[in-house]
Amino acid sequence: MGLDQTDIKRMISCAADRMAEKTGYLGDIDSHFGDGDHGLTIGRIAALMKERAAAWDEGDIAGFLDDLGTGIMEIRGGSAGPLYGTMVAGLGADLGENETDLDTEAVRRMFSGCLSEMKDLTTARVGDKTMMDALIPAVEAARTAQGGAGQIFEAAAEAAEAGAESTKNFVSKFGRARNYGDRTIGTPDAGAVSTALFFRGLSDGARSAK
Amino acid sequence: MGLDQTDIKRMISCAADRMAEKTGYLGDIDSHFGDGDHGLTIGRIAALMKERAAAWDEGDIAGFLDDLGTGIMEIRGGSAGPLYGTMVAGLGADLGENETDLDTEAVRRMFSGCLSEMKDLTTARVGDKTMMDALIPAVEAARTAQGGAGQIFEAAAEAAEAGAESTKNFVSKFGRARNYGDRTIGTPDAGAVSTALFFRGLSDGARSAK
Amino acid sequence: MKMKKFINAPENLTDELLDGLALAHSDLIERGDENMIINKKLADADRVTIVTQGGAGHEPAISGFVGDGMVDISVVGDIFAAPGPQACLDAIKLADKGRGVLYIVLNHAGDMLTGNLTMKQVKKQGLDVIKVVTQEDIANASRSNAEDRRGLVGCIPTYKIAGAAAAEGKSLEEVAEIARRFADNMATLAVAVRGATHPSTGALLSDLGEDEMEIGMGQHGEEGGGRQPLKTADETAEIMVKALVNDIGIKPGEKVMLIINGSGATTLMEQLLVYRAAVRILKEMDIEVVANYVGELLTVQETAGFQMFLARMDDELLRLWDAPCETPYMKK
Amino acid sequence: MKMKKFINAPENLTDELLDGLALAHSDLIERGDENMIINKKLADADRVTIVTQGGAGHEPAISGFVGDGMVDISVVGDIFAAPGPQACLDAIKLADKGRGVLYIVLNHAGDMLTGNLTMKQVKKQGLDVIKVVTQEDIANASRSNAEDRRGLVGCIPTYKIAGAAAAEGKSLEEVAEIARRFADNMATLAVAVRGATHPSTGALLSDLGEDEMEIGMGQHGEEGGGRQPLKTADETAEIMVKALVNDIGIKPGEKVMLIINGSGATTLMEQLLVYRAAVRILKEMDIEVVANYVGELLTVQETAGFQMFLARMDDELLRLWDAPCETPYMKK
Ligand SMILES: Nc1ncnc2c1ncn2[C@@H]1O[C@H](COP(=O)(O)OP(=O)(O)O)[C@@H](O)[C@H]1O
Ligand SMILES: Nc1ncnc2c1ncn2[C@@H]1O[C@H](COP(=O)(O)OP(=O)(O)O)[C@@H](O)[C@H]1O
Ligand SMILES: [Mg+2]
Ligand SMILES: [Mg+2]
Ligand SMILES: [Mg+2]
Ligand SMILES: [Mg+2]
Repeated sequence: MGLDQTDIKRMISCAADRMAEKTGYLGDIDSHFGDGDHGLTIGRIAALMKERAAAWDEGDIAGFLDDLGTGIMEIRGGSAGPLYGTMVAGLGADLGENETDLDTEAVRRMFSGCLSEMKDLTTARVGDKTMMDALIPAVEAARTAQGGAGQIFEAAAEAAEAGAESTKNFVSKFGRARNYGDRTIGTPDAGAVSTALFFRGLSDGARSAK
Repeated sequence: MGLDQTDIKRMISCAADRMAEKTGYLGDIDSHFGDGDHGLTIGRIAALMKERAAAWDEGDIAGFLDDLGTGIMEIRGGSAGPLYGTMVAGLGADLGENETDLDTEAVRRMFSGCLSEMKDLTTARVGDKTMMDALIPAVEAARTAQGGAGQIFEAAAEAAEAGAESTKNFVSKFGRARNYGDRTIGTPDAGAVSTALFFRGLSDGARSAK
Repeated sequence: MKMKKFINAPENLTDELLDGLALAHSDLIERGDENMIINKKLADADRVTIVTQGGAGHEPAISGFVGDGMVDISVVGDIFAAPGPQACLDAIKLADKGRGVLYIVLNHAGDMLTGNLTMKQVKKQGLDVIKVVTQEDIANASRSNAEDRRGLVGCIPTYKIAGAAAAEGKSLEEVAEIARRFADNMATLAVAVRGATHPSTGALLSDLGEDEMEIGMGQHGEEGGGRQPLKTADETAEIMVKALVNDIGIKPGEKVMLIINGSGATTLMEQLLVYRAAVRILKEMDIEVVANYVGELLTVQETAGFQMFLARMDDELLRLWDAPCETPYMKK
Repeated sequence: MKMKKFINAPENLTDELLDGLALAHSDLIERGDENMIINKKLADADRVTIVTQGGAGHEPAISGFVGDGMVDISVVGDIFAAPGPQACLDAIKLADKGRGVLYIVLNHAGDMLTGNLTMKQVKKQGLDVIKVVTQEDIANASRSNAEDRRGLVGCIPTYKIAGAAAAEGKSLEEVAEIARRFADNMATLAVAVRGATHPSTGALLSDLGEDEMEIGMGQHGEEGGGRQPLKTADETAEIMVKALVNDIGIKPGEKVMLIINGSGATTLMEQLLVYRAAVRILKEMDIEVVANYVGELLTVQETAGFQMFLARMDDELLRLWDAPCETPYMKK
């Protein structure tokens, strides 16, 4: 019922696939009220995730996520670099150094650790039209979801998707898009959409873990 | 049968009118293979001619033309400034300092003086698609025309017009348009057209002199 | 508008441009690891040093101002994108000559995130670093909401003044105090008349009507709200000067620095016309221009428009602005 | 393309921009009568002096290079239009400090006419003046037809080198010899990807297709014949470097000056990419770049494109290029 290194490896790789498939769309959304490079950056992040996951053959999960997060931060991708780097490293922040088999409780710690790292980095919260609109509901869902790791990640993915969808109704409060105010209503936030893809991929990868 | 100060004054003023009326068209032609400013420059030259003619109440004809030519050169009009300045001053170049009444022979000297000054300034000749395509035939016509000053200027104007028209068939050899080579065929030369207008105006002004 | 640029592979753009910069100015700067541009004289520096960071695509900013008397290391991200915190931390360590490091960050989303993550590590490792943020765009937030103000061209004179203070041997606290004093008394307003294309994605950065201009446009085409019909140089200068004077609260009798910074496609000819008008308007308000720059310092690709920058000056700031410096694109 | 520029009345454009220039750089230059920009230190000069002339609209050229070590007086006409001979004669007389005047003229129709008329008067009045014409555009005439070659950005390094020779106290003949030696061994090729508008008339200067570039375009949008699909920075650099090396006849082992001069809307980023490629290609030919400039020296309004300039260098020319100068837009 828990997650081991092979599962995490598959989940990260799956998340990378989901993100990589949609870079065109992400660039498009970002070009409305941003500078249009979110797809580009997510593409690079996904490539790094894929590469690191494939190359990962030893070492603990927390260490892998921390290294991957650090690597993502150095991707030179504007806001998304530090944000994704922190989010990915955050998933391992509350895991112990030698935890190699993650039970349900440990999986919940992945989410809570991730959120607290992200809250440290940004003051954006639900309704501000950022990645946090996907992340916060995902963490909330993971906290209360019943079942094993697969169900927890599925609940998180669904919540993230709903959160991303909800950003259509919000006015941008952070990032470049902020300057467009009310006109951002109707368009979803690029970062929230990519975050939902990230969690969708993690869930897809976790499903076969059971 | 000769030309006096009043006649020259009226002729210069008339020439200025003919030129000023067509600045839009001149700019247009120049914009095809030049930088589109010939109308602008001719407009300034015409304004100066008009102003100087109106202000002229004493002094000899040669001196007036020389001053006017010098003034035109300082108009900051690219090629047309030195060219028109030399052409106008050239009309007085072979006149004596105290010639105030110009007989037929003196009128012919106006043309020959003008041509020799222009030939000193530029090596362009008939067929090179420049002002010289209007000026050289005008001078030639003036040399052989029968009758008084009015008829001489009329012959010159007609020859200048025919010369300007003929530039449509030529390939540019001078000025900015030169770089367009064969493509200049079909469009008349801006400077030749304005030169024809200049001589047309002089003739219009001379007609009432008889 | 289609992208028409002389580039090679978009993914190598930043790398190649930094290569070109270092090659063209090999007497002054060199490339370090991780997209760093380093002052060649840094090795001999026994003083406070200056580190900054930011995206590429704004040339000559910011790496064109690395050199003696300005920036010691600039850490470059990618086009319009911040570098990561590890690269910045490495740069700070490399720059530190035992007298401390002033770390200047422009207020943009990605840069601020990286800046904060870098400072976390700086503190963890006990390094002697003070971070100063430039945030002087008056278009989209009031002075009391400074955290919402973008960093525009104001970083460049801030580098110059901080760099000169460091060169005089001042302590890190003193250099930081001077940089903050200058930055707290500066303001920028941008105007754009035609957008540009993102050199990696080809996407159009902003999109203005045939007769429109926009006052308050951000550095990457972000809107600022002031869309209006195109005005003359004099009229535009008047609107902008008044807004800037008002924002800083400059009083008659005071002295200022005035910068007209071309954004890319606006000619120096136009910039000079705007400068002339701005000086006249300031004079009418009894405000004297004692320092200036007219030209391209921080561009936004081929955007047509300019940034007008104003700062309150005192004798010390003026002395530091006039002090010698030797960088690829500013020499004094 | 509609004209979108910050100007006031078109008829005051040149006057206002020279005003702005003199105002922004009042420590270095001043305005004289008849659109002259004068080196403020001219009064104290006891040496050969340098006078030049040309149209406005190419800023920073040419008046932005007036100052110690470069040009003493520039006589400006109107936008893209030469001044008159009387103004040039006045400038020459004003500049003459008894050691003679070097009079530098770019090969353009109007400038040449004015230059010839000026020299007529110079001779009549027995002044000690040598005229040097810069004519280095290889696009539309062969080296043996130099009179048909336009003067492009090459005038700027010629000013620099002549100015430094004059500052060393050389005689007029020597300064002229050096300027000619440099000018005879230089070549420029321009490329454009997007035209500009004439700031007085609004007329479009050249007109290129969405995917076209043109190698060999003149300074005012005149065609050069080399229309072709847009190429990469590396490919474009290769075509241009080879044409220039070939034209001058530079041999392996020789040293050169390389300038990438932005025409207006082409970013410094792109210029640096092209520079990088050009240096690499030259290196492959065993040709060493010993002097360079990358940036906007002579623009054509907001034209997108650049001019690549190459010149054969020797030790004396290099020393003169590196010598100090202090002008608004070039400081060494
Ligand atoms: N301060 C912030 N807090 C949370 N998310 C942010 C913040 N700033 C930006 N974002 C997210 O980053 C996304 C933009 O990412 P990206 O386009 O890659 O970076 P950039 O804006 O630097 O070009 C936004 O859509 C938003 O979700
Ligand atoms: N060397 C020359 N000899 C004779 N005429 C010339 C010469 N150069 C240019 N022209 C004339 O000048 C005209 C262009 O004038 P204008 O547009 O006012 O000047 P510019 O070419 O400097 O913009 C051409 O149409 C041609 O008739
Ligand atoms: Mg973006
Ligand atoms: Mg013309
Ligand atoms: Mg970005
Ligand atoms: Mg012209």
